[in-house]
Amino acid sequence: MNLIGEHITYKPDDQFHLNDVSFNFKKGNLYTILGRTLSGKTTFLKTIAGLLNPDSGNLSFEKKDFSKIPVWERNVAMVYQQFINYPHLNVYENIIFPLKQRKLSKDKIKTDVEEALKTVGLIGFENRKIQELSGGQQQRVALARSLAKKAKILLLDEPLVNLDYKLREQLREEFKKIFSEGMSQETILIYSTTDPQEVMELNGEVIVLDEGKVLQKGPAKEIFENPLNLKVAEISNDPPMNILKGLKNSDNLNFENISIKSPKHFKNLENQNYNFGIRASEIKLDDNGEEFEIELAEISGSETLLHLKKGNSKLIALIEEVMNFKIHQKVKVIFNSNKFYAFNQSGELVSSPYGINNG
Amino acid sequence: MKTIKTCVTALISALLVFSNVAYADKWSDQFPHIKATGDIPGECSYESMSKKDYSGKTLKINTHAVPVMGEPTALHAEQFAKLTGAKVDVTHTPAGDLYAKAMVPFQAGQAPYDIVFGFSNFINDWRRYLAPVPKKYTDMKQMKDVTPSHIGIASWDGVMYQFPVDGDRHYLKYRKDVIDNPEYQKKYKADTGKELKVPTTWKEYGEMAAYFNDWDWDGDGEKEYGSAEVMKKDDLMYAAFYSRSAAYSKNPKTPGGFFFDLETMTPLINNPGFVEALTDWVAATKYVPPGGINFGLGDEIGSFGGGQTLFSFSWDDAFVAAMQPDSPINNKVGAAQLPGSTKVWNRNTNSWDEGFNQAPFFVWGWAVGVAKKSKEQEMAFDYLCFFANEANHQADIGIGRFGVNPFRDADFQADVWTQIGWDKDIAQSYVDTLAEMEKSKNRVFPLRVPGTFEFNAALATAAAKALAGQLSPQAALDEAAKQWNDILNRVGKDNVRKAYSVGVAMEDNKL
Amino acid sequence: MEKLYTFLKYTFITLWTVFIVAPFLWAVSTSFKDFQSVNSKVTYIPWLDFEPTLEGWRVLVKSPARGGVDIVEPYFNSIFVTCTASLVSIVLGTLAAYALSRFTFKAGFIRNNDITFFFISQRIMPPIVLSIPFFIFLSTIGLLDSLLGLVVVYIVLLMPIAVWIMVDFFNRVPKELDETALIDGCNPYQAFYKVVLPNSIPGLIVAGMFCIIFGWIDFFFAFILTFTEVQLLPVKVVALNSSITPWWSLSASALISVAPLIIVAFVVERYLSKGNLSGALK
Amino acid sequence: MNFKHKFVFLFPGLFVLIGILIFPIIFTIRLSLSGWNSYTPEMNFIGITNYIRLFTDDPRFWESFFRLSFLSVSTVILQYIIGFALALMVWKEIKFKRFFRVIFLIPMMTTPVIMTVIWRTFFHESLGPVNDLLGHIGIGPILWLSDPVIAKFTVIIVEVWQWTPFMFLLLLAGLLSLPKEPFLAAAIDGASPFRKFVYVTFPLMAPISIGAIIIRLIEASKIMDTVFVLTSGGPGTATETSSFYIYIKGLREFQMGYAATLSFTYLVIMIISLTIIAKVLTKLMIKE
Repeated sequence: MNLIGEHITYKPDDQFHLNDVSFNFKKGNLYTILGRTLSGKTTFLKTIAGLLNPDSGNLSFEKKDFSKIPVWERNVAMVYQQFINYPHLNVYENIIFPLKQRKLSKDKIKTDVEEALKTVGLIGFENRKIQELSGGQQQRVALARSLAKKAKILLLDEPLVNLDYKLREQLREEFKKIFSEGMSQETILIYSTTDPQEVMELNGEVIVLDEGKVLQKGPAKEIFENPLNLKVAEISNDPPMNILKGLKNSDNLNFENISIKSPKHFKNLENQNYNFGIRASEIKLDDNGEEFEIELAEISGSETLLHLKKGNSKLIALIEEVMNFKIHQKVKVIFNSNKFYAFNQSGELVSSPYGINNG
Repeated sequence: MKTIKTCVTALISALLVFSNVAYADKWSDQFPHIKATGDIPGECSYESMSKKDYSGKTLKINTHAVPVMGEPTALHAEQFAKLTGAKVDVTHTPAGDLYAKAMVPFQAGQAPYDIVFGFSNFINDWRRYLAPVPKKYTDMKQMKDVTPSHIGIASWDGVMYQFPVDGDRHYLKYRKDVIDNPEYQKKYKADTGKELKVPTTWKEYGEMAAYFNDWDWDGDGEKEYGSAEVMKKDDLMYAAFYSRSAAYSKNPKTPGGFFFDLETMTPLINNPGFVEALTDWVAATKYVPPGGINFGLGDEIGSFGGGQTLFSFSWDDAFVAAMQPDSPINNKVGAAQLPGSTKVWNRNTNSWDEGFNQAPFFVWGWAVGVAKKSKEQEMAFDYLCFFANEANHQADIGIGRFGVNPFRDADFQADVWTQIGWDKDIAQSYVDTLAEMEKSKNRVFPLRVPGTFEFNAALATAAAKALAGQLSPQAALDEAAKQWNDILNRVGKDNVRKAYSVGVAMEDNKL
Repeated sequence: MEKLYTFLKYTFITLWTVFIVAPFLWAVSTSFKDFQSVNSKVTYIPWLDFEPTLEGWRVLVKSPARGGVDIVEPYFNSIFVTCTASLVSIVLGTLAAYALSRFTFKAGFIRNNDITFFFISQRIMPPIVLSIPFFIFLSTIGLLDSLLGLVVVYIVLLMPIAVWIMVDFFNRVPKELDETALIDGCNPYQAFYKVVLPNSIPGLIVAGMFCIIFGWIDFFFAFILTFTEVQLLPVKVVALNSSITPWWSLSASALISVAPLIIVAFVVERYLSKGNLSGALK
Repeated sequence: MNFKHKFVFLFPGLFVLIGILIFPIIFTIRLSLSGWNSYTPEMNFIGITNYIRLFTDDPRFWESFFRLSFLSVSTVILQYIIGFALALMVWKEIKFKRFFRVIFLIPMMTTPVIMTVIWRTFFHESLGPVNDLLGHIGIGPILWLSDPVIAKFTVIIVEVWQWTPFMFLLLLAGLLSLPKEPFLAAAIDGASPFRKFVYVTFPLMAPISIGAIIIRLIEASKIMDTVFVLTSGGPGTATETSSFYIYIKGLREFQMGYAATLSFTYLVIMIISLTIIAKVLTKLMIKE
């Protein structure tokens, strides 16, 4: 009773949008698709919805060949990043639209809609016009419409990306609640995003997508702890993981003009050139550290992002407080060497602070 | 009251000189249009038509725009329908499109119209689609009265294709109140040393027009100008050019063609006669009203008829419009033959023949035919015959906007015109002018050959370029002649010669 | 600076308004003139400059036998032909435009853009190119000189406009809207008429307006393809152009023929003012 | 999206159009290879004789074509500039906004063949109001219709009057549908109105501008009624345009075969040049 995709490839105009993607989604689970813009996330969701027909590969749901079933009979629901509602209908009409389409009884429609409205917190807004709502409210309507439908597959395509920061935070919290409490165990929930933090918070099964290819599959924690390669490390971290080319010898890790003591978990690594990775949050200000020059300092929320430079090495450090820096100011930082990753020359993970366990 | 009116009408009518006894009758009660004469007996009179029964049948007519020709067509259609029970549908089309409007369906093998109005020079292109006028009609009394030149224009090689309903020619119109004004005569003599009189040559015409140009000579506070002419490059302007050329190029000593030399089919339009005429015409652009170089016939009529110019020459319309009771120059205009010249080109000797020469141009006029493919030919001819019956004709020619002009011997009588309010001497000069043209032995007839439109359009384009100063007269006419040769080659010299010989025969007084 | 801009703005707008209105004012004045008041000197104001007459207007309803043109029937013919052809063009054009905006077509080297250009290119042809073939075409199918025949021809003239406007419009309607409808259980036809169409009213209004305008002002085809049974307004009015150009009745007819379209202008403006002519979905 | 249903949407319109047009186009091509005229109305086959005539012996057509290019390009440019200016002016709040908007729309709703008669009387050199009014302030008389150079401008004036509303409406509709964000951003940056126009409004309006310009070029190229009624192509041949010339050859002189040749050649040239113009405009106006 699963949604199974096998070797799905979609390649219009000789460009891969999906490249040999396979998956097996189980009911009652949440799957997040993580990838940068244009990585194929939307294509992936649209293929499941039936809006796109893959050029090759199989897609089946509940043991039926899904590709034979047109969109309008698939019983899926989808929420887009651009708050898509029916502008000519009011909130209530928007939500009952799919239900009417399925010719459900009036009573059933009524209870379903009320339930959905309650879930998204739009009770009292039934007669509002869509244009009169804020972006967040519009997205709630879209969500309510999807929920009321009680579809077996619910697709959410970066639903929060077009909202401002605060609303995003707030809605994300609500989503988490809705997903954990409001969803039927019959539903497969697929959520796409570019935001690694969202992936972590939603804490579902993750598929990392890049250029139409699946880079890594697994639980959120696993992706975070053991990104399979540089690409994943980059995609699954915001700010992206710092990558420093360097040489490991028996004791030290040597970068261009920095030398750091090699961490314990590197002890089995051969001494050679690696791409060392370290998260921005593992770089701290410390007067005993290496001196870097500040190229740019960004304050976001309660954090400060420092773009640092030394010689040809560039780094981003995340300071968990708001501080004022001047450009070209010199600061000293230290690296939490216990949190170093090592990727080999072809970019594959060879050592991780959380212990590597892939074959 | 009504009886008094009828009596008065009858009385007036009785005084008229028509050969028929005119009286108000039951027909004029029913059809006020002929109240002046009542019905006049004849094969196509109201009386005769009322005996025909065309009920259930439809007659379709394409005619000119309202009112010129369009209004009488519609009016007589209405009368005809009342008399015979037929349904008559009339469509009105601007002059420039009459040809195409009939030609497109003709060539597609269709006959959407039973009757098509057009110009008499369409005859060569149209005749293969038109039914000849049956003998029954050509033998009628009303046809016997038509002047020979108009029978000639309506016929091709002796077969009549167009039913005569109108007569047309170009002649000179002038402001009598200026030309006959002793003060202006004195002033003109003093200033130029010449007599102010009705111009007999184009040179005199030009001198007077230039003299009376761009100043207020009638004291109305507005400037007046020398001459109003059709100079806009449309379907009529080349007629104005031929009118101006006739005197210089139609040499009675050189028969055998005005437009072409019939023997060699060489275009003659770039010979010195035509060049002289075009040179005159280019000079004329100096004494026309502002924008006069863009005048069409309508502008010419409006300009002269509105009292803006001293001279005008072309169809009757401007004269008749000027003589309407509400016209500002009512009874202030005179008619005369087109001016002549003091020399005429002799293409045989390749030199100018000195001496006065004048040649009237029997420009085309309204013509009408019945489609060969029409299923209602009898009804169609009856309609045309009715259109031109004597009662209708006499009523029509008195109404300026109808555009129906004299073409019967009976029309050339001053009384016809004095009864509608013209001064006697004006009426006399008018009918004399027209009658003299009919008598002339040095006439020019319009070009009626395959490709007439191409020839005329090529000439018009060249003349227009000369008027606009784009080319010199000689260069313009050389260009036109070259194009005429091209057209000749496309159409085939022999085809053109064969057709042209018909017109030349009329010009050479052989028909 | 701001003040100067405002001043220039209002000056420009005023001048343009004068430029637009001037010929109409002239037409209004001229429509009350007669031969006399037109041809002797330039006159402007009735009673002051010239003695007004209603003749120019009367001509339009008089029978030709009385020197008029009787435009009543042609007027309704024009309305019928214009509206019918516009409606059909809009329906067919909108469907085609939707297809061209939403789906991908491939046939040899032909792509969506080429098909769209094919539609639009129909308007490149000068009417004269088409007049004779259309004449023969209509006479073959027996529709010459009929309202239906004109409707057929006008569809060719108008559909390209409808396609052009609507492709442009649909391209600005997010395609996620119809996708959502499909996901919500509509088949493509239902998605089109339940969701896309109700949200395309502004586009349809503009397209409809252009169709009506281009249909209403056509002279050439109406002229070539009709004889006696059917006459359209412009053809009938042009038949006033006799040897004398009757300035007065042509002015009256110009005013009368533009009148119904002014209503269209108001409708369009209303949608513009509501700000949703093309922005409904932004 | 790709469904088999797509054909159901496209085909009715496409096939109706093709169905009605296929005959005329084939007929025109065949006609262009014939010598059909008033005296030999038949589809004889004369090969490419007509085309040879057109390319070797008909300077008047080519002159008319270049004149047409001048007239249509200059009218469209003027219409675009004025239409855009007007649209910008009544875009935002302004007094009597609705009144102006309606007024600005009206000219395009007049029938050219009738309205141009009004223009002819309007510009009548001795009986029209323009020269009369100018005369009062000591100017003129200007030969609006009978001077070879001025007449071209008169044609342009009338065309601009008639069709600027078309541009105006499309551009105004475009302006009204612009997203607000870029303007907010520009306002925050404190951009001057001029910079706002150059860097925000104009780029955003580029796609709709290109569409409007191309369509107007197509329509302006057919300019005929105006020329026909105003000047009949005169004085001389100073205002003759291609379609008017084709009309003369076809329906006046009835050289149907040759007119078809002109038409077909014209069509091919227009399609090629419009395609090029569209490409060039896209390159010039959309920088990506």
